[in-house]
Amino acid sequence: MTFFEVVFYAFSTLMVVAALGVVSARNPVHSVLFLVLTFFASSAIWLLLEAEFLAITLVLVYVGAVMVLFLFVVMMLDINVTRMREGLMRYAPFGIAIAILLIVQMVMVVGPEHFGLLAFPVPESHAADYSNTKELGRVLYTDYVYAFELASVILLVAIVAAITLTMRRRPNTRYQKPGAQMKVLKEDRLRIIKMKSETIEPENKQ
Amino acid sequence: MFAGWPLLSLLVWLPIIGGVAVLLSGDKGGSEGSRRLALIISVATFVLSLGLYTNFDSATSAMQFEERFEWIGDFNIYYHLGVDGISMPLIILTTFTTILVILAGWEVIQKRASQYMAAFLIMEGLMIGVFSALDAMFFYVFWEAMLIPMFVIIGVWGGPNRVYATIKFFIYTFFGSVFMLVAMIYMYYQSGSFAILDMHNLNLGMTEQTLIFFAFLAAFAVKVPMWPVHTWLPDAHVEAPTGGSVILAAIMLKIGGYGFVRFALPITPDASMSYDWLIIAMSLIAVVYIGFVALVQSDMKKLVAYSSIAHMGFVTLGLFSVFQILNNPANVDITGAVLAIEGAMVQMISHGFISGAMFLMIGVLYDRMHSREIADYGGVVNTMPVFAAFAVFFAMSNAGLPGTSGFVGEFMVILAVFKANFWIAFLAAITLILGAAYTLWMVKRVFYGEVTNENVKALKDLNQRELLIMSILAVSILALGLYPAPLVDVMHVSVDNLLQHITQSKLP
Amino acid sequence: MIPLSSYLILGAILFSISIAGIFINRKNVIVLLMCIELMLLAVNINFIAFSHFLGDTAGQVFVFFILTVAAAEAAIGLAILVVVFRNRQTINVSELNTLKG
Amino acid sequence: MDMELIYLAIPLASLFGAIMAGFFGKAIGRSGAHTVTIAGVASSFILSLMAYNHIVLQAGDIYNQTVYTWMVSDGLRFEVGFLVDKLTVMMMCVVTGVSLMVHIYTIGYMRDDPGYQRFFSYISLFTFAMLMLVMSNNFFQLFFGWEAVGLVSYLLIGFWYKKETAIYANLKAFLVNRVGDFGFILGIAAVVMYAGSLDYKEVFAAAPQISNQVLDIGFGEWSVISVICILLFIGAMGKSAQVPLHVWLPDSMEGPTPISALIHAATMVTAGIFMVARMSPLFEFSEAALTFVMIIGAITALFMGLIGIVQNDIKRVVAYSTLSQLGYMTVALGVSAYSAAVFHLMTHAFFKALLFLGAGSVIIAMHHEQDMRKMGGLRKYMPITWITSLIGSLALIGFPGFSGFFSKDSIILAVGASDLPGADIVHWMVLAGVFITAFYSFRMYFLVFHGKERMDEHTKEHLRETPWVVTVPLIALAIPSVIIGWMTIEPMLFGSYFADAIVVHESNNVMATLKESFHGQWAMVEHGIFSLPFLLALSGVGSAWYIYMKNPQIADKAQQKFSFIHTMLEKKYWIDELYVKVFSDGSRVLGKGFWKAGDVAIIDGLIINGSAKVVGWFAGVVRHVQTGMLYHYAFAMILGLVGLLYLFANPAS
Repeated sequence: MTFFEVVFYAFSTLMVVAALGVVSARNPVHSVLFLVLTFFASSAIWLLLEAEFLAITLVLVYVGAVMVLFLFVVMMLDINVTRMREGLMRYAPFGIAIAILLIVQMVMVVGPEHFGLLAFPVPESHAADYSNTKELGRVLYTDYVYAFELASVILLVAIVAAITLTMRRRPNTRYQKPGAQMKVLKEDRLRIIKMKSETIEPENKQ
Repeated sequence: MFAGWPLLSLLVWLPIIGGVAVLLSGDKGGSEGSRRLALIISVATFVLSLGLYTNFDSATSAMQFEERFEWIGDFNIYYHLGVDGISMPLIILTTFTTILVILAGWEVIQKRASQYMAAFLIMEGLMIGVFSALDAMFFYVFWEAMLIPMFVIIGVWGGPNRVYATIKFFIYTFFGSVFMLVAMIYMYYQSGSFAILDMHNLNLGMTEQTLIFFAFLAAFAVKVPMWPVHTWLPDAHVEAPTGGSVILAAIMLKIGGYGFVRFALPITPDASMSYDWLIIAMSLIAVVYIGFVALVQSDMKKLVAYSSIAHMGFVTLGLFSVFQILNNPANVDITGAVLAIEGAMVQMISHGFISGAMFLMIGVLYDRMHSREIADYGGVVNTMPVFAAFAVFFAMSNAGLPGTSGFVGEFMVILAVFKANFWIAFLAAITLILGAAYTLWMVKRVFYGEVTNENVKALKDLNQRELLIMSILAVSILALGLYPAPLVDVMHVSVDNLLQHITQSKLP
Repeated sequence: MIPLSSYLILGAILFSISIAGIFINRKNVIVLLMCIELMLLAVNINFIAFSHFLGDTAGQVFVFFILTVAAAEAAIGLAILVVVFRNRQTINVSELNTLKG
Repeated sequence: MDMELIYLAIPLASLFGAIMAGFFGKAIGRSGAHTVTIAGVASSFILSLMAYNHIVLQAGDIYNQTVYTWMVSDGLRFEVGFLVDKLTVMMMCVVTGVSLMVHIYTIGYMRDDPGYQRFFSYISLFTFAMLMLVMSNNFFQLFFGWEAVGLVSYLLIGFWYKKETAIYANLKAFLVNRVGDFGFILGIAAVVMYAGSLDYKEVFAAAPQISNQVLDIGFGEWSVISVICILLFIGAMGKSAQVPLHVWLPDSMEGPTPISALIHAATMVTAGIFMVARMSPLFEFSEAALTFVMIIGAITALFMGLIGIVQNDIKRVVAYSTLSQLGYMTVALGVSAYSAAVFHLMTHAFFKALLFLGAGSVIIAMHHEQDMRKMGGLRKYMPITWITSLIGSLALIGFPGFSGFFSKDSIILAVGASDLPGADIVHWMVLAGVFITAFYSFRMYFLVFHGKERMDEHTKEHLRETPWVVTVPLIALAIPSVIIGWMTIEPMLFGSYFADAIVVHESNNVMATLKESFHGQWAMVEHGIFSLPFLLALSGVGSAWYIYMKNPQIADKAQQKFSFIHTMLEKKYWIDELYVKVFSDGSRVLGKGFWKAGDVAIIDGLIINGSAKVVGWFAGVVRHVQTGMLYHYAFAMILGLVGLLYLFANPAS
């Protein structure tokens, strides 16, 4: 068993186990943490596949931002965990059966018979000075520049959408309206009335 | 005038862009501005379209004023415009009618006037696009896009039952056009091009031709509309605002006839020949059956709508009788096939004027009384003498009186189909009686007699705007009736060319 | 060496697990979202594996975009979740049936 | 002066008047309207006389030219052009002459009518249309004029548009005419098909060749020329009110009287006669068509005359006499005596216009009372009307020497000389018609001008002769009613007047037979006094006098005794009722049936809304699949995935 294989199988196992954890954990917080673990493992596997940039991105951006967001939401919402788990076991056998059926079928499709070493020999490793980031950047900013721009717009839209969706206007919050405040005139606020001056009669003027 | 201009592009896009501009001008602070803008744009478009006529070379059957740019290169779809003698008059009819429609809606439409005007302008551009597109895909895009403004016009400014009518109209027409799309795509795979002219030269087997023919039939028969797929028309007309009815009757129906000329006949001549009996039968049913149906209508708009169907029956009859005419051994020197097709074309143009006039006429009454029921009227001539004079004139032209344009097409088609078969001509000529019966009976009930009720008594005669519209139409109908030569002269060569395609078997 | 099929099988297993997860956690939207993330990850593994074995960077570019879209989706999904929870005090799928005719 | 310009100016002068009075009626006022239209028609008349002078008297060239090309399609030329030969010139003079008289007469008749200018515009327009019809040199323009006179007739019958009967009558007139036009247009189509042209000259040239062809129209083969002629004659039946398309003419009397005189007696209704005469080169080839024409004519002549006996409306009596006289003309056409038909057309135009205008004059004096039972003894109040009406009546019954005598006797003789199948019976029918004509004409004459004064006191006080604008046309028409037959019989019937307009084949040439026994007008009159028709006419007059003057009870007794016949005649053989029931109601029932059963029930109800309902129902069923449960959808997707994978995993299957 080569080093590669060791690494691959170790992380694969870790990944599958973690994934199982995601779907089976009782507490959503645990699920998220298992998910993070899955991502870590997969990033290791991506490293094996010489996709360094994406592996690092996955950890830095995805785990660092998106998963934290998940964690944040899960912890923020007060979820009734016990009610959520109701009926879990009832569907579990069914789900597992489906999963196994799928795995069997997919293995039949993508197994070594069609995608083994004979069909797809392992490519030569790149030289040490090969930069996956550079390579990816090159195509990303040339061939896929429009798609790239679009992706950025999608992200922007996602930001805007997330903010508008969750923003809540509280009725009793007080805001400053500088424009309105500047435009206020004296007449709007102050009413000058003429009246006879009230004089206090000296009661006992002696 | 306008020689060397990209006239067709201008004609398509000026109204569309203008329509958007009118839309943007909005109704805030009165609609007067947007109305004026719409009128200016429509008049400008009309003037431009006259350039088509003056610069037209009636000696060639080739497409003229062609413009061709790549649009979707991967599928060989081109932005390809051009006209021949068949489509050019229809474009002028479109631009002409749009002016009238805009004038007709001038003060009648108060609700969202700018949107109303914009819808008609956009519609105009799209319809011109349909008539001038030489790329099947491009044609299809205009064809479908055209439904949208019409949908909006009926749906927003229509009568009480407008939703039913709109949906019916939309689904009917949409249903038909899907088959056409399939046929077009099939032909694209066969010829590798969406150019209509390439499709004309395509050799197709009998099975393919039959299928394509019926696909086209589904699309165009609904538009024309032919019996038995005509029932959307009366509903749509009844619910549509006056302007919508006018455009619907005057131009949209012609698109069906135009489709037969441009696609069905030249592309599938052999299938057309073997199924011409079907079309002829449907046309004759339209003429006779619908004539009887029109007779008993109590709603004026419905009556005119049914009469439109009957008149359009002449168009399809003329177009599809050519095979029988050509195959009749009794014909020797003058075959009559050209006469039939030109008759059909003239009938289309003339019906554009006449049905427009009839609907505008009903619109004038409807604006005043808010009723389309014949029974609510009676003795209108007493209070609206000028209007009644126009009405009788238009009614007479609807009945096909010589000297009006309504006569020209009917006469030509009857003369031509007699060469096909005595009985076809016999049934077609019944329209002479039925057309007069339903139109003049309506005139009698609406206009003649003593004033029947207080509402009629309070009617005001035409105002200046209405008088202008009516006069323009009356003059056009009369002019075409007294001197149709300028119209048919531009068609001759194109019709000859069409006949060449029709008579040539496309079987491989 | 590790053949391509191993990576694909790994992806398949991951994918199946997430499907099973959808079945098992059919009430909890948040776990459902996580399962979707897992599915995308499975797909990504396949993409990267193919990219590596075919020597075509396009696969990685695709993964890049999938990550982007997944992030956006997660953000919006969670935002919706927060709003739903705020309004209904629950994220139980079987109770979110207002749209059912 | 260039003849072409004159020919062009003849119809256009009338048109100009019509346009001026029609569009600028308000501006030019009442007197302006009648001045301009009368000027127009008068110049048409004078120019027609010039044309007559040119063509007939100076034996000028026949004019046959195209004025402008309406359209050319498929090599077929649709043209507007004039053919001015002796037949045309005669018609032009008759049309413009009678029209001029009617124009003048109208000034008096319509004096108080609010639609004065409109009326003048219409009758001028009519003159134009009629001139276009008679001057045409091709079928296309013929049809043009044909329909145009129909239009004006429609407008004029419905001139008093408030009158329910009038607007009923005008619709009826137009529709019945349209039935005729239906045949006519098919006839033209047949001409185009077999002759390949619309031009008279070319069509006539092709006639011999057409006559050999046959046409299969489903039931047996027909000779093409017979089909063409019968179809064309159906058009003539509509316009000239021949049985069974006669029903519109009596009703058309709802229009103003000048119109009845001009359109429904003198000119328009004779268009059919003129047309058949014009088409003689075609009709001559078809014995079947000629027989058909003759029989239709005879039926009209006899049976329509009978109805005239029981009418009490003064105008209707004249209307039925018109129908009957048109029948005579048609009979003449049928026996190939085209010239006699046209000759009778001309004389009839004058004396029938005279009779109508006389009736109109009576109506004016009687304050628009038309019932003869309320008249009587008008002779002393209205001497001019009386004497001119007497002249008209005498002309109508064919009193020897009067114009009607020459024309009608010629027709009867021609029928007698014909050897068409059925000519014998027809001969007896037209002879019977003579008696009937005399009877009802003089019944009317006696009832109106003689006997007791049966009008009420008020009317009686105001009874006086009508103004000069009315009487002058009466006198002007009375003169030709007397003399024109005498003057023109020789050239028209037996001379070469129609030599180049009318073609008669040798075998059918009854006029040639007649010519042998014709020895001048005097001889004819002398012979006429002792002939059967005159005796019949005389006995008709005598019985009218006896029954209605001498012994009025007989009329009532006869009415009671033969009540069935009386009702039958009064109801006009129930033909109107039949038409209303069968065609009018029938088509409405048919229309309703088509609409309700076809459009509404089957197409809309069953197919359109039915399919919509099926879609709705199906959707309603399928809807239950859409549970709204996310995991159900996910499950469905996964099932799909499994299925797909199965296909992938077993690519062989």
